Amino acid sequence: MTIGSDLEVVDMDVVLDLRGLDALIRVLAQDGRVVVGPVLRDDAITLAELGSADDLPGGWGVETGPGHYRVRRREDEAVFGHSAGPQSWKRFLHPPRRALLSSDGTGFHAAPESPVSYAFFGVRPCDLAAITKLRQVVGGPAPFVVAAQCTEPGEVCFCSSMGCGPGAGSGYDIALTERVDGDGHRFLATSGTEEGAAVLTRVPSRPAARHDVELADRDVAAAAGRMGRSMPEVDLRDLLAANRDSAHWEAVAERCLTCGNCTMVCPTCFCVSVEDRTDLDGNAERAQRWASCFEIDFSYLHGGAVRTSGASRYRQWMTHKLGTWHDQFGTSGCVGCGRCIAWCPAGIDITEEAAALARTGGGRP
Amino acid sequence: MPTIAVWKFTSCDGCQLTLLDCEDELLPLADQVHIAHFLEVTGASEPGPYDISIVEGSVTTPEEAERIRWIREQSAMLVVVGACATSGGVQALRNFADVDEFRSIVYASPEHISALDTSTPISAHVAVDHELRGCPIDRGQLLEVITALLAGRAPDLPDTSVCTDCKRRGLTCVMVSRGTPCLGPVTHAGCGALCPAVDRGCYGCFGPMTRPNAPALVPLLKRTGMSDDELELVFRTFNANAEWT
Amino acid sequence: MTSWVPTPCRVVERTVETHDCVTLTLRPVTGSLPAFRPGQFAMLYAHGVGEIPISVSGIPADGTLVHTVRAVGAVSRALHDAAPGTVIGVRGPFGTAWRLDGVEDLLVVAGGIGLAPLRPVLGHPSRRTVLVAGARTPEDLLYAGDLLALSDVDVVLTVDRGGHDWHGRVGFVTEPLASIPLDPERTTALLCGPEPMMRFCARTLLGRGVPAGNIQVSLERSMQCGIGLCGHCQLGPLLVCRDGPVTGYPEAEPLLLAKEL
Amino acid sequence: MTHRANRTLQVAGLARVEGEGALHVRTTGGRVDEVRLDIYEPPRFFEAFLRGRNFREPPDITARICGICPVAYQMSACQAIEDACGVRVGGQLRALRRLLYCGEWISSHALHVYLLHAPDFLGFPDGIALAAADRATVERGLRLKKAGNRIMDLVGGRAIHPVNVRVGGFYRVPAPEELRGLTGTLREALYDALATAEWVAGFEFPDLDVPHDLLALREDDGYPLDRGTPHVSTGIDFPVSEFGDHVVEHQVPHSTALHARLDDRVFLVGPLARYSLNSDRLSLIAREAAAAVGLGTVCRNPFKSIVVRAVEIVYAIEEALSIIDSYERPEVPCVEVHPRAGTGHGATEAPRGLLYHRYDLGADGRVLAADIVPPTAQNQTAIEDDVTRVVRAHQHLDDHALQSLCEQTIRNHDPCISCSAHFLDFSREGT
Ligand SMILES: Cc1cc2nc3c(=O)[nH]c(=O)nc-3n(C[C@H](O)[C@H](O)[C@H](O)COP(=O)(O)OP(=O)(O)OC[C@H]3O[C@@H](n4cnc5c(N)ncnc54)[C@H](O)[C@@H]3O)c2cc1C
Ligand code: SF4
Ligand code: SF4
Ligand code: SF4
Repeated sequence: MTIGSDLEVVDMDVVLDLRGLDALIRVLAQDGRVVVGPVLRDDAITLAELGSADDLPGGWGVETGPGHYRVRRREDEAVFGHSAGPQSWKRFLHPPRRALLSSDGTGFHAAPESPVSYAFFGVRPCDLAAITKLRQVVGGPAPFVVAAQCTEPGEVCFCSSMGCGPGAGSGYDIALTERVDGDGHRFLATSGTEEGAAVLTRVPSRPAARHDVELADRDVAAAAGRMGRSMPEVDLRDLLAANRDSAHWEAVAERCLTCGNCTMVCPTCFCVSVEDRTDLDGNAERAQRWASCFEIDFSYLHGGAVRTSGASRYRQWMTHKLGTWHDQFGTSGCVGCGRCIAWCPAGIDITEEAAALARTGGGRP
Repeated sequence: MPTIAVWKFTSCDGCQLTLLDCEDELLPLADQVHIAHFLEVTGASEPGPYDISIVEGSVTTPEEAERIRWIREQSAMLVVVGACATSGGVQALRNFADVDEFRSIVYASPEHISALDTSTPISAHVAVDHELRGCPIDRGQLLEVITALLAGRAPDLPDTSVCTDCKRRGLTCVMVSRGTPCLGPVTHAGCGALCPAVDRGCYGCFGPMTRPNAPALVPLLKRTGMSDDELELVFRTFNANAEWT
Repeated sequence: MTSWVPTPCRVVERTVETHDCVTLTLRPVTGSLPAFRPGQFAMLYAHGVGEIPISVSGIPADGTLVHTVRAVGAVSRALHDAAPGTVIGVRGPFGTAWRLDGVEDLLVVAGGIGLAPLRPVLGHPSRRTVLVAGARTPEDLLYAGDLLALSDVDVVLTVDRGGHDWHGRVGFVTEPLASIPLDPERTTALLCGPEPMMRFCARTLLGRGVPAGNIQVSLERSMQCGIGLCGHCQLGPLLVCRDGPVTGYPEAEPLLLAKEL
Repeated sequence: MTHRANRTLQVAGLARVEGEGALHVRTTGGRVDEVRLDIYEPPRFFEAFLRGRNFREPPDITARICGICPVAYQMSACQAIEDACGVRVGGQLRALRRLLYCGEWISSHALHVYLLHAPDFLGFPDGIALAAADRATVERGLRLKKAGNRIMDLVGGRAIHPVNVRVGGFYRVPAPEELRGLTGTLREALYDALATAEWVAGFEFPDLDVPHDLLALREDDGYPLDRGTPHVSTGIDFPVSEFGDHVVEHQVPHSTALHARLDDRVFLVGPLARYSLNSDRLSLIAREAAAAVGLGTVCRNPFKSIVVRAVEIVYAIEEALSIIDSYERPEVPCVEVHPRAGTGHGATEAPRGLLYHRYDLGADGRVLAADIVPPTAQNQTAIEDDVTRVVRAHQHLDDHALQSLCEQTIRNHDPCISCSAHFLDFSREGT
């Protein structure tokens, strides 16, 4: 499989209807991929294997806010008319638990690699950026990516101020832009790789007219102006480096539950802890599981944890996300998907906290 | 073979039963260890010392306070299991009430009932090596402690919120998506987020994690419709005696 | 994922150093490991118990690895107890090494087990080396006999608590640092020990005119992978397993001063 | 020495029972003077601290009375509170409750049959020793137990102290596919259960024919489990609400343990009572299994309770399969229950017998008073009576053998001493 990156841009836009969309899912599955996309489940739009376009959450939208998420009926039957949900593609690229190796005491054996090859269906631009950032750290085989450009940002979204949306940047094989209007329910499809182009030739479509492309561009451009939030326009890396000793961390700590929800829902948070397991026959297994810098033992050194206060743990998370990620990986760790805002039970808002730091200036020297 | 002893204090037997609920592992385990005392399973009882003692239940009588000291002396490793043993359990509700009155509610001749005024965790009496939380404990965690001790490694018992497990499981947060009050953000992990998995908010049966920020959770619980009375009750149930704040 | 899989190595020699420290010599069961440089570390895996970062405390030319381990918890205890013949898993080399290019006078300051990663830099015939090593008690001093035998090194030992038969210094390592003769401009100082110790020592040296850029420290954070994947070893902008453990003091100081970083 | 006329038997720590108890027997000149089942399980004051709690809490709180039969406590509590609030849970929600209860019966009975009771008949000190001699058999028992636990895990969210039970129903009701996932396991378990019945029927049973009145629930549509009307072997019936008028607890002079009498007579609850009053209500395979192992329509030998339990396992599996088969997901996971002032009663058949709960609620939904009568409390007089009969009939045995037989007699009733809401006794004769 080719890597879903900006290898070669093949300009061959087409328009699919729902039937075409369904065919696209089936073609991807026929080629042996597990197609994962949004579904309505447990009062939320989560990610699960798709069998057909019927599995998509047609007609469902969401209402989000700090510490708040509700699904709601839409007026149209749009399938991608919802912003980021409780799950991200991280679950598939970097599963919550993964076996690493086994040991019998004299030999060590790598755990088998997962044979699954994924097609991610309906990846929002923020998440597309997140996939790139995450894979930069954890590696692994590239998924086939069908992006869905964002025409409907939510209340907690701020991808445009992170430079990660609402248009799909690089990294997709196919990008879709959905539109429901008097002319029907349709998807403008653009291929980003040769493989994407080849797949598109196998589904029923009509060539895209200039009008289709213009409408899509307009919808996406309009979305940029409808983000519920934005990051302050300062150099975040400098801001956080300068605010290591800010009194503001204590103020956040009063509200922060140190529950770790923000890190778990974040599509780029990659930290893991290693667990050792032994059975009664003397065999041992090592596995990794999602960890969170909010866990008290996360920073454990012999004798005790380094970061015990809530303030230091919140500072670690936010500083890493927006600041030191640049030092470590040359880019921001945040894509502006807004999940940490919506799924923080306390509704702590990373953009608000950044703004508060920016207001107080550089903090104490 | 290492010797294991299982002891019961004031409790419901549920945590001991968890050991018998390890249906697949029970007999293989019995091949690897020597069960020296486990009254629920066998009348055979051998004198100490024991390599591992597993203690269920809280201390509620003078006799129990004595007995736990003896067990500690006899045991190289003391593992206390369950909310009763780690925080005093549901019976610690007496710690907030007048025990004489409790006695008279239940017994016609309360003067015969010799019980302490408090129900206290084992750690209030002797040093403990490992604590397994939960009412009841989790089967997987129990096996983890036993296999870890047999292998000489530190048991993996994460001291973190239920939320982390909830998220690893891929559950949708009931508090955020439905407004259901949930103690997950302050409750010690270990159950695997059982309650959110059945659309219920966590009710804290694993007790508080280290440094829980309950004061920050309280307004959220209120916002989701809990009354002050309910708030008081929810922290005062299975781990009433634990440090929630 | 192969980067997670250790190379099986056999303990070929086990030397008891102190009541809780041993030095293990390891040889790959088959093949060889890439060469380690002083200051780098390996992830050592004790079967069924776990894996921890341990520095190289000696780099023989025969393809073996030398590590000194202090038993403080389950994994270090298991490694400490590993008898000759035991198979241990090794991954590495990881992290940065002490920067020794162009070094004129070398000042090595170690606290406790911190001496282990510094031992490989001692005894280089072409440079003047001063070693200041501290420990809690005389019994805790690592390699004491070997150190005094090193001909090219001036050795200053100090302990927190002496005994009847201890005739050496008593006190913190900072004390001799304040007085030993040194030429600040020519001196390169390598520090390894508890964070407060490294801070105080660096302060003392800065006070004596040693340029901050000439001071290197070895940092310590929780590490579960050694390869920049687990995130536990973050210290501000650093991933200590990758950007450390050896770090220049100008870079490290603000990080060491921040509370709970 | 073994035939001496005056002797005192003292079993300080009764093994293979749930909770902690002791047995004290004194005979003089061949006459049995005293038999006392001492319960030294410390009191936990459940009824006291239930006062003032919210009416939604008793199912979770009272579950903690007993880790062996938490579902029984939850079911009796729900029923009593729903009764107080004028709600009756029916249809698929009731079926799910029954399914959950089947899980508990299977698991609890399998535990008792294989690990606690069978070793008595086969001369082993415990189930572990039995496994050393006959691993395959004990593995079969564990398989059965696991099948029961799987039902509780799935329907209840957890096998011990299920989290999914609430007043009015459940928090989440499973999808039919989820339940069907159990079918394979349960079909296999049915074979294991039939083999169990056959196995235990082959044991040797001491003669004992108890004359006690038998008390169990009885209902129209099946073997009693989650509801029914109290029915006595003397032919009388009474509504659950009159339980307290018939079953009266009192303190006996030599002990502080509460004993109960039914209309002032010694009585028995549990498998023997349930079976003898309801054998006509068994499902097809269970009825055949009972016939095949020679269990008549009435069984009054407590030693044979192990056979009855095996038959009840068969029943519970069959019932579980049939519930799963006709299951449809209810529209709502629970019916709404609004508190109101009043009193409610609930009785269900715990594995060990009838378990009664009564709650007085205030208009604001607070519990004003609670009364819980667990089966072991009801059986205590009958158990002591059984031991008296056994000692009288087996005076020729040496102390050791007699003691073992006494213990076995107690274990016939699978006494659950942890269900200690009521009873306690610290005073013991020191001989
Ligand atoms: C770069 C580096 C080099 C080191 N070199 C040496 C050496 O040469 N000799 C030596 O004896 N020790 C060395 N240590 C310290 C050694 O790694 C710890 O003592 C060890 O991890 C303790 O693990 P434990 O399981 O025995 O103890 P516990 O205290 O039970 O630790 C439990 C777990 O916490 C983590 N942890 C605890 N303490 C540390 C720590 N100090 N550093 C990293 N992770 C920790 C580990 O994952 C460990 O398994 C070094 C540490 C680092 C970071
Ligand atoms: S910011 Fe919110 S989600 Fe993150 S740890 Fe704090 S309370 Fe939890
Ligand atoms: S449901 Fe409860 S446990 Fe799960 S994430 Fe939400 S608050 Fe935490
Ligand atoms: S979610 Fe909370 S109440 Fe439920 S089982 Fe887990 S710890 Fe107990």
